[in-house]
Amino acid sequence: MHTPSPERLRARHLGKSFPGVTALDDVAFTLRTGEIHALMGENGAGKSTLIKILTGVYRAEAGTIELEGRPFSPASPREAEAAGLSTVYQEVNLIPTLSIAENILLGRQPRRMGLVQWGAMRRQAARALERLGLELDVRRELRSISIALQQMVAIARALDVQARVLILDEPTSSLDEQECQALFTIMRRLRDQGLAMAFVTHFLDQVYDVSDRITVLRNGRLVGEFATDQLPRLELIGKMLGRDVSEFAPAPDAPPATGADAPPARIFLQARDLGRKGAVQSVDLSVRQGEVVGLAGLLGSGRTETARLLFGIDARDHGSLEVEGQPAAMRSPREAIRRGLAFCSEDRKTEGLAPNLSVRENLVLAMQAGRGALRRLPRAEQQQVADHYIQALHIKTPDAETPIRNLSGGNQQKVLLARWLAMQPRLIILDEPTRGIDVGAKAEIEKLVGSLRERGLSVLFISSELDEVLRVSQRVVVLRDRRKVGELEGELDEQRVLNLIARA
Amino acid sequence: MKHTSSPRRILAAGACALAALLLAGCGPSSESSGPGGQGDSGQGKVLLIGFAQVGAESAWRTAETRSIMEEAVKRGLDLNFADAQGKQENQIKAVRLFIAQGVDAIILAPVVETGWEPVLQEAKRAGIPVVLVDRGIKVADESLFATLIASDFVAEGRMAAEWLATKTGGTASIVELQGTPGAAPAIDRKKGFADALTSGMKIIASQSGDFRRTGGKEVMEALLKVHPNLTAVYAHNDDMALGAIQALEEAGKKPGTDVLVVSIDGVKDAFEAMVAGKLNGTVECNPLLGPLALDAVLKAVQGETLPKRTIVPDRLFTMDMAAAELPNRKY
Amino acid sequence: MSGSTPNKTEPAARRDGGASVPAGRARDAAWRRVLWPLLSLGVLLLFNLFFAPGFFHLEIKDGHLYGTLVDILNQGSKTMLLAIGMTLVIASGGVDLSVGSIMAIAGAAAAILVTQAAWPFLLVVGVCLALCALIGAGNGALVALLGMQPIVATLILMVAGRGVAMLLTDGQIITFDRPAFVFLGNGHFLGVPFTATIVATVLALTTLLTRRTAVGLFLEATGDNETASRFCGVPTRAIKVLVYAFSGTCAGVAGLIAASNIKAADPSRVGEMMELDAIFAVVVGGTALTGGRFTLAGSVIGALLIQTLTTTMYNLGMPPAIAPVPKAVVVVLACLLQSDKLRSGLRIRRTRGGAA
Amino acid sequence: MNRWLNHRTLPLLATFGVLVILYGVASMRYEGFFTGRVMANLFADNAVLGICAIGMTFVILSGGIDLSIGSVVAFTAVLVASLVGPGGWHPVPAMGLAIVLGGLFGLGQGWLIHYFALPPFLVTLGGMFFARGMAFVVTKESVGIHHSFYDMLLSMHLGLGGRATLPATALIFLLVLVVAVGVSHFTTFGRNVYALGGNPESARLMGLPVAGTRVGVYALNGVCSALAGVVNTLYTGSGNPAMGMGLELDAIAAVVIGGTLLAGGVGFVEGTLLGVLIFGTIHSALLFDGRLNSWWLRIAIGTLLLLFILLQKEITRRATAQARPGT
Repeated sequence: MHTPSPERLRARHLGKSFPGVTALDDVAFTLRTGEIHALMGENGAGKSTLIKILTGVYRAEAGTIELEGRPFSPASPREAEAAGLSTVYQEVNLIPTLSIAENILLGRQPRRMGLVQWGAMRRQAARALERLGLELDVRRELRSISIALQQMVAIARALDVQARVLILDEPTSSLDEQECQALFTIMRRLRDQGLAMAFVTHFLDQVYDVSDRITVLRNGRLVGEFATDQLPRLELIGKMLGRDVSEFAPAPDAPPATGADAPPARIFLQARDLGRKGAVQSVDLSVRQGEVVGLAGLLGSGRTETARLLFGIDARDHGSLEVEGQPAAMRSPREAIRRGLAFCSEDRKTEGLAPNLSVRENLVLAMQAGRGALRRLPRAEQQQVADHYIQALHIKTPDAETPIRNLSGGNQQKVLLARWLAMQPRLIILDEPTRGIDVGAKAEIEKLVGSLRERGLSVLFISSELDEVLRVSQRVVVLRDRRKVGELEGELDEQRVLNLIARA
Repeated sequence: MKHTSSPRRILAAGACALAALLLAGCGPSSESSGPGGQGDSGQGKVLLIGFAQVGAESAWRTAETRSIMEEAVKRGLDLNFADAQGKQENQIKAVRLFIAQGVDAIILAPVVETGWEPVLQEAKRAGIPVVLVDRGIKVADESLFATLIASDFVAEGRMAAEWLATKTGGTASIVELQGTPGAAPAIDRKKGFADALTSGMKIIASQSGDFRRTGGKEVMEALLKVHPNLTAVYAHNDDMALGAIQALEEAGKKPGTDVLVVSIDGVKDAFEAMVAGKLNGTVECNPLLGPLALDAVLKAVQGETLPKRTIVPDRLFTMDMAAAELPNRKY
Repeated sequence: MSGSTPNKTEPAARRDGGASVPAGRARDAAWRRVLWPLLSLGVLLLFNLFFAPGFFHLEIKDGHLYGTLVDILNQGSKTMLLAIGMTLVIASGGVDLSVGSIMAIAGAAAAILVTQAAWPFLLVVGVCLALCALIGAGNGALVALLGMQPIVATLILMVAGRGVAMLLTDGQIITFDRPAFVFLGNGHFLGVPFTATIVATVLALTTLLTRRTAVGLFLEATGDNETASRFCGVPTRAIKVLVYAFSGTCAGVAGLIAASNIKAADPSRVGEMMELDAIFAVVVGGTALTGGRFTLAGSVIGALLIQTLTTTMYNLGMPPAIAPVPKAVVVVLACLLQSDKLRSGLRIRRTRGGAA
Repeated sequence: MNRWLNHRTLPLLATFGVLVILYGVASMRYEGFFTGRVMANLFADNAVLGICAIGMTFVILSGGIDLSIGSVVAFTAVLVASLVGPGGWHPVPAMGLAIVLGGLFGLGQGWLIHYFALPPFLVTLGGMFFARGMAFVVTKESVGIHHSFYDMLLSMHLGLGGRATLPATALIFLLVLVVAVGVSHFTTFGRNVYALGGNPESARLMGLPVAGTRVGVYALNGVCSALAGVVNTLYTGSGNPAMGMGLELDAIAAVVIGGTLLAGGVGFVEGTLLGVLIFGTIHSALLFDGRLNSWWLRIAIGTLLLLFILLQKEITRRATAQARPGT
């Protein structure tokens, strides 16, 4: 990027505050023609607010925006889109009950004499997906495909408009490596065609992989704008966290705490030939006391489905399950909880949060359910538990009575973790515990897993990020096509796992 | 929610089996009494009569239904009963279905006075005579129905007012308890009453008690606070009057003496209240139309021409007549 | 509105305030939910103060209070009871249309038992309420176990239940004069109608049962996110069956009162359209139809609002046919009052969302 | 996944199956039930309910609810009747005015719901009271209509052979149905309704005209209700301010039986037709039987509704279980 290309989007002196919080203060942001521009910052840095102003969800209280030299202040996402600015959001913001084709073309369906042409629409949608290298039956309902695919559909939708500016708000948070690369290929192609893209992500690798420039925000203020190739990784992290680089060293890959020579702990949970029609074919799995077992595999390999069987959400068709040597029917989550299991779902929104209830209530819910309806946890004790975990897990919330929907994703995740930790479970199943949360919170959660293990807790760790699985686990069970294909212990490295996954 | 447990499945399966059974069980117990087909016109053919009733909203209505049904059984007729739950739409639907079913005659107790021409024309085209009971209808073409057997609601209201005028000597502060807004008896009874009032008689408040006892009581309770000086209560039916009597008593008044109470219908409970000295009078509106109605039906089926209207004479019963009449009350 | 000063909230600093601050906030929030219905009621009472002379007049008659306000309390008791039961059902994310029919069944069953069996009255009450609870639990089973949509599941009983009640009485109005039964709806206790005592007792018991046990938390969690609650081990199905059974019981009590009021069971007409009044009371009272958070006090205030409105119209001599119009106006005004609340709620949500 | 048999159309097919079973059993029980005439009657007699239910389908699909329809039907019916009868208007402008007013009424409700973020249940409950009151303001008693134009419309029949004929009311119902199916599948408005009901927040972020769609749905429902009111004047030749009480609950039931989820976003107008027909068939079968008194009739309607809804669920469940391995 020697000669800066012309500016396509230019925001100056943006300010926005909400009762009690200044979300943006004198922030500038520039997007140039044909670039991928990473927008970086910790949670609460103001990225979301900035994006929502650009896309017309909020209105700025101060400052100006120009799109291709003309003043631009969209009153709604519709106006923004009409002016040439499209957005892909972190949480898939599509209509789960409609078909893929409609989701791509809703609002601009091909029409003849005012009537929607379904055939033409399906073809156009299929073409839009083809551009992303995807082949899907576009008639399928959106909710019947994985979240990753849904995200691709969202991208296809955003690209289908003749967009001048594309904003990608954490589009990769639920994509696996292969899918990410497919997306990046597309992004590069679009860049070469002159599209201006703003890219928000928590993955540093991806920033360095694909972006040309970086804008860093912190606490609602602009830290600076940098060329990617001139900003070393550590420096970037330092700028995001507002710390000196020297005090922040990369986390060493902690070796497994229990040496190979120590006597193996007792097996807590043992599953044999676990399966359910349409979900899991056959999985053997054991977790020892104080052991972190990783569950690796591509999306759709049956990781979450296995967890659901273990936790009694779905009933298994075949196979056996033993907890501490006792056969367990696992007919309901209640039974699982009674047997000392806990399950932190990957889908915070629909399976985790009670959004309108307070942090405290969300936190004590499982604990209270364990005690039963009649033995109510006294209010003071609830408060104590809530305060304890808010402090212990560094949950950022004004107080324990705030509705949990007002918290950021990372903090919501911590509350859900705390919900289960408060139960003092023997085994906790963490399904994608770090999805959609920032670097700092991610590291905290990884650290937490380690400390749980030291306290003798067993953990079943599920994540799409292989390096993360390898970092925290002592043993990794690899799934492919809804069955177990291998198990690795001791020397864990990425190549061995990938080999197992890839072995046809 | 793909989580299905077995008790749920068993329940569902059992329900399905029951569904088939119940629908099958709805049929006639003996095949012979089923609705006859069009073909057999033999001597022994049992006449099939369709009866489209308003609903079962009051004791009066139930008595009417029972009277007609019992009379049909007595005469060996087959009666298909349809309850419209107070809705004209349902009643028209029922009449049309009777026509489709090929009944020999239809008895109709219309919900309202208008809106019958299209469906009665169909009946006429199909050659099915229609006998109207308990209230008239407004049609341009009187040949659409065979006969009408009914009370005159306006006359009932007038009768109540006239009695009240003589009893009070022509001065009264009256609280009127109306029936359901829009219902024909409510409209007519209000009109007849208002027509026959003398200059000294004033309706100081008029509210709807919805033909219900609860309604009569609650409205009366409220009105007593605003108009503590009332001298008479006129209710469009007995149920509301009975409710109002309770409210009067609870307010420390003596219904029947402090406050005169007059109503319409003449149900058994009203007679009991009269015997107890709480209700001063009720205009009988006779629901036992069965014999009259089925007489008319049989004549109409045979093609006899009937008088267009048979007005069932209504009588006013007063307190002093109540004790003698009470044992005769069937409803 | 008050928190518009742009002070940046530092969680750590805030937490130093101690545990009492958040607890106070929770109470504040509960209070705020009740504020709007209370305000609507206040406005309506104020209107009556100026336009309806004698509305606030109270006197002692036969050793008990007598006046329009007492009537409102007495006549509104049925709606209040229904609203209490309905609140819990709505909090669970459902709705119960069958309450009117259950009232009819309760009244009919009680009248029959009282007139034809020589059972002690308390036993009659017990049997009737148990029956209503059972019927309600049936609703709950359809919703929770068979996964039927609540509106349909309860609509079925709404249609069939009235038939059952009429079947019991053979379509007749059954009158009775058992003193104990008559006292239920007409008696006085400590100078106020006994019905008010019943409502107060039910309200207190329900509040106690939901807030002193974990039932309230489970219920709000179930209504807010059923899946998440189930995953936490909350017995969501049992909770749902329970709230429908409870709503049935409340409707049963209301049905007994309705019968007692007129010393007769009128199965064909009692409780008609009252389900809508009850739902209205709950929603105006600040419990969202989408489920989750609930406030019992708000619902009771909402029910009083409806009754006050009805009585006001009687007093003003409003022609009955046109009476629905002012009712509509009040409904919409009450809505608009709530809307402000919603919007300020929205503003707060945006703030936090934006800061994230 | 099969084009015609997927988990979106399955409930529809199950509902159709239930209708067939129901009608079949009734035909076997009652002579004369399996005739074109009875079937044609189903359409003619349920035209008012059907048109209302179609409007309601859109409202429910959008995630809302409308309790005002019964009252709006009554209001428009008495308005037309009063204008044509005592007012001396020609029916066509009277009907036009009624439909415009119905639309405006719905528009007003939609506006309140959308711009003030009010719960639809409450706003339309207010609308229900208001329209009922206004109906009684127009006239306190039912008004007959006598006009040559009405006679002309009433004499219009589409013969289906035999004694089965479809009168004007049924024809209007079928026309509304066809238009509604078209609107729901082939217009952007229709698809936006689904999107709005599926996820309102996403619909907004996708740049769909959320305000227009939501207000439009209530306006459309207002028009449908007004049209149902007009059809009712045809059906009865009169207008009655007390008619249509509880019609909204029947309409909601028909929509839901037809497989539309009250949560919004899922369902079909075609399903609503099936729901209306199931509702109508149960009523007709019980009328044909004619042996039940008032209370047994209510019990039977409730029980049959329950059993056939359970049957529908069971069929859906089994079919889903069978279809799954194939996907």
